[in-house]
Amino acid sequence: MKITLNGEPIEVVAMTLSGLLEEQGQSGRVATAVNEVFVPANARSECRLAPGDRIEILAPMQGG
Amino acid sequence: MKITLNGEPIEVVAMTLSGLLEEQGQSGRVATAVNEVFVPANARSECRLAPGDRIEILAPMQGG
Amino acid sequence: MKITLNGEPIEVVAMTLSGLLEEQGQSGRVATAVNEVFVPANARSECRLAPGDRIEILAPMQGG
Amino acid sequence: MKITLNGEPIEVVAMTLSGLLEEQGQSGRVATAVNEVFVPANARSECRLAPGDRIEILAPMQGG
Amino acid sequence: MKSFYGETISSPLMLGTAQYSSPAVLERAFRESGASVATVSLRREGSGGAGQTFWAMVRDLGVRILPNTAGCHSVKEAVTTAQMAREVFDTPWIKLELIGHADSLQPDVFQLVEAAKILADDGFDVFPYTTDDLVVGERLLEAGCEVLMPWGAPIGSGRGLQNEYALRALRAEFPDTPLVVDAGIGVPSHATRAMELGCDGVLLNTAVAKAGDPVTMARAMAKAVEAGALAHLADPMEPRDMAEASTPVIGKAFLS
Amino acid sequence: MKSFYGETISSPLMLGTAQYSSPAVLERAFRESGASVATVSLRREGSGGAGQTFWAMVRDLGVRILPNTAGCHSVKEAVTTAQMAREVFDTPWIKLELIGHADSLQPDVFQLVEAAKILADDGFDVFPYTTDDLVVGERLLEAGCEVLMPWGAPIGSGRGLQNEYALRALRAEFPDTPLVVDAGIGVPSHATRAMELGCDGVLLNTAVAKAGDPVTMARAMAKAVEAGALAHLADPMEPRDMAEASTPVIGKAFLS
Amino acid sequence: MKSFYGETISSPLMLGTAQYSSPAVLERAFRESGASVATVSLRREGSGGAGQTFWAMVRDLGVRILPNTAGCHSVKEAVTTAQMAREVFDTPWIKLELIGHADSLQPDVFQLVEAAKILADDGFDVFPYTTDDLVVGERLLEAGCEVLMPWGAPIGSGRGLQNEYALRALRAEFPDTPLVVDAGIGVPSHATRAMELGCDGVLLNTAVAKAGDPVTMARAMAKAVEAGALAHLADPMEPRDMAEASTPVIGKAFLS
Amino acid sequence: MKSFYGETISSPLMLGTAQYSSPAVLERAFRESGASVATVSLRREGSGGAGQTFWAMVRDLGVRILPNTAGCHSVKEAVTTAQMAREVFDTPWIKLELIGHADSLQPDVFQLVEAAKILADDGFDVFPYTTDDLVVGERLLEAGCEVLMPWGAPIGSGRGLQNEYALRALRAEFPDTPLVVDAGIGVPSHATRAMELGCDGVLLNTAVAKAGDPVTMARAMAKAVEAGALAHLADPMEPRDMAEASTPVIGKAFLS
Repeated sequence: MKITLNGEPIEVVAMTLSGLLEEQGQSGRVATAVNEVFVPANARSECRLAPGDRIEILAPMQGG
Repeated sequence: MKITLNGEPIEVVAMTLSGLLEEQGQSGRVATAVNEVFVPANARSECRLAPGDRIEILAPMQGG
Repeated sequence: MKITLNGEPIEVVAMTLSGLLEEQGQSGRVATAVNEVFVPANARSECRLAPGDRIEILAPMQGG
Repeated sequence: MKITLNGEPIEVVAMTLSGLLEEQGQSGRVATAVNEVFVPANARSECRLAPGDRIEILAPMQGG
Repeated sequence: MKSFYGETISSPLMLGTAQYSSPAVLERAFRESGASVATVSLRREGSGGAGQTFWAMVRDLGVRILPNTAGCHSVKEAVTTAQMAREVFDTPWIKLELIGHADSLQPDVFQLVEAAKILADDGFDVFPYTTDDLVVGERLLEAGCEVLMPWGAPIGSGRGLQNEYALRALRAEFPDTPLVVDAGIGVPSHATRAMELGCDGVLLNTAVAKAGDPVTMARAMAKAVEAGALAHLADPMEPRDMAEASTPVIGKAFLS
Repeated sequence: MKSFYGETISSPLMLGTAQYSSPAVLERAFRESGASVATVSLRREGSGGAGQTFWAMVRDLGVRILPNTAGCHSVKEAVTTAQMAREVFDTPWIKLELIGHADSLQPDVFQLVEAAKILADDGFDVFPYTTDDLVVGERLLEAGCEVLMPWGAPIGSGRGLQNEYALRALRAEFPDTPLVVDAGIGVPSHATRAMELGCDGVLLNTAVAKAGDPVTMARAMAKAVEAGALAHLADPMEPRDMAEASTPVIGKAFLS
Repeated sequence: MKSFYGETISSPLMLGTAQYSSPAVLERAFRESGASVATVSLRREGSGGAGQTFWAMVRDLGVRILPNTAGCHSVKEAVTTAQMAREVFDTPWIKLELIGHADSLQPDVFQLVEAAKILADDGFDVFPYTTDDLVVGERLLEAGCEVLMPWGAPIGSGRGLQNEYALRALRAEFPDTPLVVDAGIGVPSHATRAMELGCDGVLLNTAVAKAGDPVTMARAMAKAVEAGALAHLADPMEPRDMAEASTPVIGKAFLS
Repeated sequence: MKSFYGETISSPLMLGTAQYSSPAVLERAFRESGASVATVSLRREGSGGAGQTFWAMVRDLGVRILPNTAGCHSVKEAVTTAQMAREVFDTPWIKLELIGHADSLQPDVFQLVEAAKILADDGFDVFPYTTDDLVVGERLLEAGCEVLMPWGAPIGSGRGLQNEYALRALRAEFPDTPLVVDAGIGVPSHATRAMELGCDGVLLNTAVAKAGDPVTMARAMAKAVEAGALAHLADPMEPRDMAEASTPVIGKAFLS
């Protein structure tokens, strides 16, 4: 289905957030949000994706 | 009855706010509040006093 | 003879400082120096010029 | 004879500056001046005192 | 000059009426200051009617009256005081003070914005005594204020402009909003500086009332705000790190 | 106001005549500034007689003339220039500049004292452009100067008073000597401050001539020196670390 | 030294991890700085996994991690970012930035207090990036903050402490609350000054990362905060208006 | 680091030996300060031989000795004192003080240059305590000085750098001459600032000796000069008028 991942529209196969991470090869230390709501790691497998969802996958970065 | 006028407990005869002003000889340019609520000049005669009321009669003063 | 007037070499006919002023048409309010020495107005006619003399004729100017 | 030592008038026996130092028991690290003129250590024995001489014997002290 | 709620004022100087040694001194100080606005307050009237005498004198100054809510620590208190002031002084203008701290008499910006909204909605022309925080300034404008009165330093401290940088930022952010530096002015050069930064007015009291000679200091402040306002118009030179001769170098004589 | 070599001046402002965009602007700036003194220099006269035209205009300003020795780097040069200036401008007044450094145009205090002595002995009324060093000031007074003109900052820098502390020390040391801050003024608040410190005058040029609108800036400077002079007379309040309410606290209503 | 949410830190210096020319420089700068805390952020992870590499390096610095909510302009955005940061960085510490103005990056104190309350109630240890307004400080403490991080000047401006007076007031008002000057430090003397005023820490980034030689500047900052902290403990002399001889006068020889 | 008459010093900090509560405190303060130079004076020796005891202690500090001519008001007095000091302390180094004013203890630059010439010609290594006047500095170098020690503020005042601009000008004018700020330092941030400006050393006494805890303040000063020296090497960022985000903006999540 079509979703938006980190601001980019993409076509994905995965049906859950955990699946999406796997599909994206995001095995590292990341945090996730769906439609501007934080989804904890332990809730990702329960989190079913819907067409048009806005997903954010965030990782550590430089900061001041 | 007993009321508090400008912080001082006093015994008054007047039954209304306008009466009180008269009784107090306050004919000048003042503003009034009863129990911390502003009472406009045109509402003073309608404003009946009750024992224990806290009345403030304020006048112009120096200010910065 | 050849002298230097206000930094410029020139050929002059005049033999005295007062003569020079006349020759230069400097009738205004100026002060004069010959070879870095001040020559007051009343001494100009007595002041004979010699070849190579360095003459300064100065006038009022903007200043801070 | 009477001299002034470090601002105090005193009676001394010594005839020379070196003698005075000995008499005063000043064997330490000091510098000397006679009548506001510096007298180096090696010139002290040659330096004869005269009545009224002003002698300064100075030593190391705190400074900023 | 910018207008204050539709009113243009004759001088950028606003002067307080407190702390003078006598009414006569106050009166003379006002005349000399050329102040366009006088701040006043409301206090309990005794039987003596001192307030009436004061009012008669102030009215005769012939300047605009700006009542304050000095000493108010809560929204309710400030709003009620403002309502009473509007009736007594017969003006929609109100200098909104909401004190958040006893020692510094600094504004409580949270209650300030809240009270400003209530009063603006109720038809007041609110002159908020605020900090130099420009986000607060934005909220006050949203609340309906059309004037901002940032402090220069704590009331009565006379320390001058403690943060010029913040005032410059306020000026840049709100080019069309009248800015009045309120509180902290101690000497005329502080007032001149405030105006040079592009402020539209200066409100002070202690610096004049507590000067050794209040009347003369009032004159000084009048000149000071004029000087600063003119300088802002005149577009001052930029400071330079190096010197630059003012007297021309060309044409200099050789005399050495 | 203190007298300058027996002359009392109508305004503490002394203004330079250089760097204006046109004679007309210079003239208007002077009128607006109310300056009591105009500084001028001597330069080589061309055949055009530009100097004569300038002189006619300056003379008509109706202010006192203070010729300078701008750009002189040696005692001999400065003294000769002063002698020539005295004849041309027909005044014993001389602003003695002895430049010791090209970039900062700062005074060479050693040559300054030497030249001041020569000129004072020769009957000049010397206005020495000096630093804020009070030992130098003492030497200049011993040399015969009756006025001191310490710099605020380098000529034309517009940086303002770089060392208020030193100026206060000068003022305290020489209570009866006229002090004129010469050079470094960039905006009116600098001039106001100098006068607040108790100085007796301010000499400036670039701040007015190089302002976007010199005539308006001239007016600003006129007000600025007045403001500072009045403030000094009026004995300003002392700055405080804590706030102090101006509006009286007693009689405050209970409304919360 | 005061504790930060129960943790005592080895150095009052907190250092940002952004803007370095390379990870190696960042690493060396941290080692030299002796910083006890490193600020980090959350950004979108690309396929490259840059974030994982960065994280590995930062973790090896062996300092406490303080994630920020940099760039957040709304409460919701800040709160969500904080929640995500807590999971990723596995720490309750959060540097709460709620930007209220694009040019100055200044805090929006209204949203700041709101977000601080939400996060504190949710178990976060909130480090609020705030202004020097002490009424705001009070609200933040009421909201559950146990640390305050007032700005010295706008982020990245390097202007130093724009309002020492306000910082002194904050210190006096909250003697037991850890105060960290966050933002505005440009050179070590700024950091030393902040600590002399009694602050408990300094958070900076640009001053080190954008110095010509970041590693050396990091060492400089380490010394600077130490110097200021020691000075505060040592109870400095009071400045005096007059001079006072250090070398004793008694016993001075007569040699003139 | 520049050399002082051929000697490189281990620390830019030079510390006075006066005003300590006890020799033990002095000693510990020196150890903690890491000072490379100790200033001392000459005074009349009593029968007690206090001077000998002091000398034994100072010698054991293992630092370079810099005798001063403190309190001298005439060339003759200063020169004689210097000659005596050279013999007693067995060093050509002399801190030349020629006091020109009792209250400010400021240098008399006229006598200073004169005495410096005499002493330099006589083989002394002169460390002149001078003002921040760069023309004076030039004369001192011509007189044979290879070091300049401009004041920051009057001795013992602790006011810090009263004229940074003048110190920057000195630094720019004499890039290769060791500059030591002597007098006026009150807190470490003053010393850090002096070094940031590019000075090569700082000489102080009262700030340490009169601190509540001199030993701790000595440590603070050690760190302070290091911080400033490193910062100067590291080429600090330029201050900016606007803010600039340190945390990168790109990659920021959309969460609002």
